[in-house]
Amino acid sequence: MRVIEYISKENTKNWLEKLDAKNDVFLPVQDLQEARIGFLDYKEFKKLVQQSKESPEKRYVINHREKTALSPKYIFFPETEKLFDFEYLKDIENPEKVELRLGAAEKTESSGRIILFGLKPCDAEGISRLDRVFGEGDKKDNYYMEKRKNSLLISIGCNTPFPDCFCTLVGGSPFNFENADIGMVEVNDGYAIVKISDDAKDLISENREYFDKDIDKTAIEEEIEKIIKSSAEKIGHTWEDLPREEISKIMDESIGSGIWDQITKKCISCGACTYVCPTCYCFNIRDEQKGLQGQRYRSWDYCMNSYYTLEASGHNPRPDKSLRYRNKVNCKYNYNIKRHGHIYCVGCGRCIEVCPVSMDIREAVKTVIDNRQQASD
Amino acid sequence: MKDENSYLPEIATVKKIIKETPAIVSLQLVIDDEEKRNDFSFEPGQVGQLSVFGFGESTFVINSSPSNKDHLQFSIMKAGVNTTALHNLTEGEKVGLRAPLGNWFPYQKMEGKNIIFIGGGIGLAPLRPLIMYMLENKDKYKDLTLLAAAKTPDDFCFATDIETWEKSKDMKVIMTIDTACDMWGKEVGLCPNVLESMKPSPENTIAITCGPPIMIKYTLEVLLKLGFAEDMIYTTLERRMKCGIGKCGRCNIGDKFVCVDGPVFSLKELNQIPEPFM
Amino acid sequence: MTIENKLKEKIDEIMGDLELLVGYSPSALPLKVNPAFIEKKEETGSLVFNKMCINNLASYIYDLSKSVKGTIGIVLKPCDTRSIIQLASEELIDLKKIKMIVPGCSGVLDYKKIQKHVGGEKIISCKLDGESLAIETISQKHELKAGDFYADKCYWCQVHDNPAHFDEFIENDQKLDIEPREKYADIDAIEGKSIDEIMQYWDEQFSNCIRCYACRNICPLEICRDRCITNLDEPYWQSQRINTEEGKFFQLIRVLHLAGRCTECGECERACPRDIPLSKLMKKSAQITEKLFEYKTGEEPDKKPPFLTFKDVEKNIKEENLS
Amino acid sequence: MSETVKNKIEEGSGTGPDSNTDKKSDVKIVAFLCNWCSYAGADAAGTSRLRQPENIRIIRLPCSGRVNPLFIIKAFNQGADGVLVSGCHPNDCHYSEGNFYARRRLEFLKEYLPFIGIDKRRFAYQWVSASEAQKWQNVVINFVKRIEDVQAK
Repeated sequence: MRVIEYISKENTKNWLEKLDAKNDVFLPVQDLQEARIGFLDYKEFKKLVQQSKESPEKRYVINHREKTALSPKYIFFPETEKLFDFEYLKDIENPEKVELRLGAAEKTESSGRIILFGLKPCDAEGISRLDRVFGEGDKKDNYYMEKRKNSLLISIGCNTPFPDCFCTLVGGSPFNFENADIGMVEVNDGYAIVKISDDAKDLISENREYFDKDIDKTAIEEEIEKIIKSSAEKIGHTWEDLPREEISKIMDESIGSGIWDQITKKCISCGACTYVCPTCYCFNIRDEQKGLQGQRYRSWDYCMNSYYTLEASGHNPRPDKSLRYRNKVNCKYNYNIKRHGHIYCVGCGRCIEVCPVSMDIREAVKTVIDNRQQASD
Repeated sequence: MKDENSYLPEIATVKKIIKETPAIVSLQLVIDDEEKRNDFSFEPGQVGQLSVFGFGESTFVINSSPSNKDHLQFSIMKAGVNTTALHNLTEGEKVGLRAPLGNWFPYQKMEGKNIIFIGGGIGLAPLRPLIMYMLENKDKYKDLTLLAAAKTPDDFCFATDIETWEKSKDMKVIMTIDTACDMWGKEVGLCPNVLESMKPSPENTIAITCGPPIMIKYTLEVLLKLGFAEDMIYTTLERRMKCGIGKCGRCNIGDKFVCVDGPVFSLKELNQIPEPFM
Repeated sequence: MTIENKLKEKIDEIMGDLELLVGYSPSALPLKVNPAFIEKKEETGSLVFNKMCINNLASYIYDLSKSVKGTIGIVLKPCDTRSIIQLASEELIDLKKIKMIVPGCSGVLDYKKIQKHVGGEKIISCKLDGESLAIETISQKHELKAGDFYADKCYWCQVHDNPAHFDEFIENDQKLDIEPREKYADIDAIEGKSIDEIMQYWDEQFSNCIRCYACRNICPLEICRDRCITNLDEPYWQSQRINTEEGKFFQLIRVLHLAGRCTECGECERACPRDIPLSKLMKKSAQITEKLFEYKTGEEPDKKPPFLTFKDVEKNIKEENLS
Repeated sequence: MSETVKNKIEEGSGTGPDSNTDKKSDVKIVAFLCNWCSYAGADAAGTSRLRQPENIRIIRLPCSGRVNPLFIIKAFNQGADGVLVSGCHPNDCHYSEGNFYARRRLEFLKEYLPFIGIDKRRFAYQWVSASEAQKWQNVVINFVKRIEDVQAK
């Protein structure tokens, strides 16, 4: 990996401070008291720190080592988002007549860009998956694209993968900066910058003072090689390799088999895994009205919900949790490969971590693969 | 139209309401915006999303003739919250409309062939624009047959249309009801059974069916038994939909979304999808 | 002989009478176990029973009792039996169909507490040796005392070696050995705050809610799951928005629907991916039903739950008079 | 309502212990009344021109047993400052036992509310029969006053 720039940790803070003046910077923040980690608007974070009664260092820290509990998708695809307002207008002179006015969601004229700092490579990958869903096809999703268009992703490689990490299985890597605008690796007491996209050049060129001038690039590069090697050793594998080329076919074949009943037995059909997933994009649309005014909004939805496919007629194509889970895994490891050319799982492991009954998507996929091999033996 | 908001409906006015059956009404709509109204065109089989603001949005097939520029017609069966709100509309009221969405019947590929339409209850709605198109262009198609089924004589949608079609020489019309009742001089029996007894020849014939899921299931079985090839059978499907543009995820059958890849599928296409569509 | 082996022995003995056995099996993840569903006698070897078995397997029993025809054997910690008894007292399940296999319990560890103790750092491995707990996170090794990390319910457990109801009880040589704590201490702590502070406390907690319904779906008593009022279009009881207000409102629906029913197994809080202290809400409701109706959930299968019955004169209710 | 009509109503209603006639408070109170006793009682209070504060919004239900505690929470959620439930006296229920069930649920809720940060005093349940117009007036006046006190704090 070729090192382009180097910035010390101390200077990173100043750099972010500077970036935040003109842009909206989001970064991973940990609440030490509650042990929760999440992406937060830097401005919001500073406010929290100010409000905190205890010393801020004790309660909140910027944290880029651990994965955030939620994936950062909500920055572009919020849990609840207004689509538009509507209003019925009554004519006092002529009460029979009711006019209707629709107000498109006002475009937020943000001066700067949205910058996500400290994104894991898998999360950047996740955002690139959402880009395909919302940006491909005849009709685009303006709400997502509007926010995404003006954004930059600053990704930091994972020196330490976790036991539930499996990005390498699904074709990623802890140092994959393909989807990032700026790619960084934590080395010594700072970050080596190994990728800069054209869009992000100004973030560095306008802030040259924070970047070290005299650096021994070869020494750092050697260091990075070592880090990459040790990281690769640590990554947990539950099985040797995922037959990525074939997985779609294997999944297809599994659909009629009873294997899914077995896999799903312990599942409680909740939405925890969906809502923490960086690539799940399903949503619900609802109207709500008070008096003559109302709003149409969308909110996250999850496919393990029995209401998800329930039609008004009472017909439900997926009434059973095993059918729903089958659809969920296939959506990631089959259908979206066909639709968008990629596995819609980036191996972040969040779903495994949050599952209260230890459902493990790796295990599910492995069971399907093993089942097929057994059948052919 | 690059920056067009795909979720923002056009406002349309209800011009006329027709009560089809006790549970089904047809709404004739006119788009308010003149430019959009004049530009509007659709293909038979395409759908639209109708909103009653404050209640929600649901998908219905456009069932007026594609050549009809006066209005767009949708038929709605009362089932949930939004359909009830649509039923409660009066003429002159406003609704939201996002259309046309989805794919359509490949009517060009059907030229020079016999067509048999099999529609049950409100399942006749998706067939109506196609039937009207084909009747308007009768010279391009060979024999047209319609098998219309309903629970009782009162449950036939588009009764006046069926009557007109019956009288015209361009299409053979067979009507059947599920169980016998007085004053009914036509067929009695479930749609698939009647179809089986009709023994239509699969020779150079395309079958198009739509109706409740259970009817589609058995009708497809009968058609295969009669020797129809999978690519000569078409059906339209429904799923719960929200966005209508392939984003919200819920209307998938395998890797296909009913809202963008459908609602019209040939049986061949459906059988290629690993997830069962029934 | 360890309790695990004794349990396996017992299960092997009775497995022939069972159509399905619900138990625990090991998980690949540190500090966790898997719920296991075993149909064949040969598969019982994979069962485990240890201090990581925090899951309440009664969560599955309602659905299983509908789908499985024969007898279902289920491994339950003594406290978990209460959920089964409560379901039976509401006539939601038939006790005759269920064989409660109850090993004595020496306490279970709450992995969330351990996780929080190590500062939210991911745990890579864990080893429990007697009372000493060795935890390795990505950055360091911790030597911890197991006694500090038992599940809340263990600290006021009364039934660990004497469950009131069971079909098979297996004596555990290792007894629960922890300093008991006051059950309602955390409730009192909240109630010590001013009313505005309490409101703010819950608002802060529920600002994290993502409405995933894990709390609802894991609850052994909430059998509504797929028919929940919160998802209905008609009546439109609750907005689908995901925010603090709605999260809190949903939780109050849960509290009210579980009032006089909740057996305080703590599964909702354990299942919550956002670590919202839900069991506090449930404990308060238990405290009130105990006080008002002298009713303890999950103890008497033949006694009617408090909200399904009434008395002409309620001696514990002091009605106020505004006139 | 035009000013003159309003004044007339105010003039016509003279009786009852209402000290705060001049001060108009804007607290909003939702009242769930049972159809058989309390609603009739409130109606009787109206027809006998017993003056009542305007802060109350009455919702009529068949029985106090119909009051799902969720109604009350929802009312608070939607911005009510206080919620009042009123039904027949115990043993007088039109459906014989509806209010007995209600009493248990409502008392539970009353005990629970402070735990989620809602002042106990914002909620009350009372038994008012069809003939107790005077009692209804007192209840309403006192409840409104109580809510105003809570609000003022």
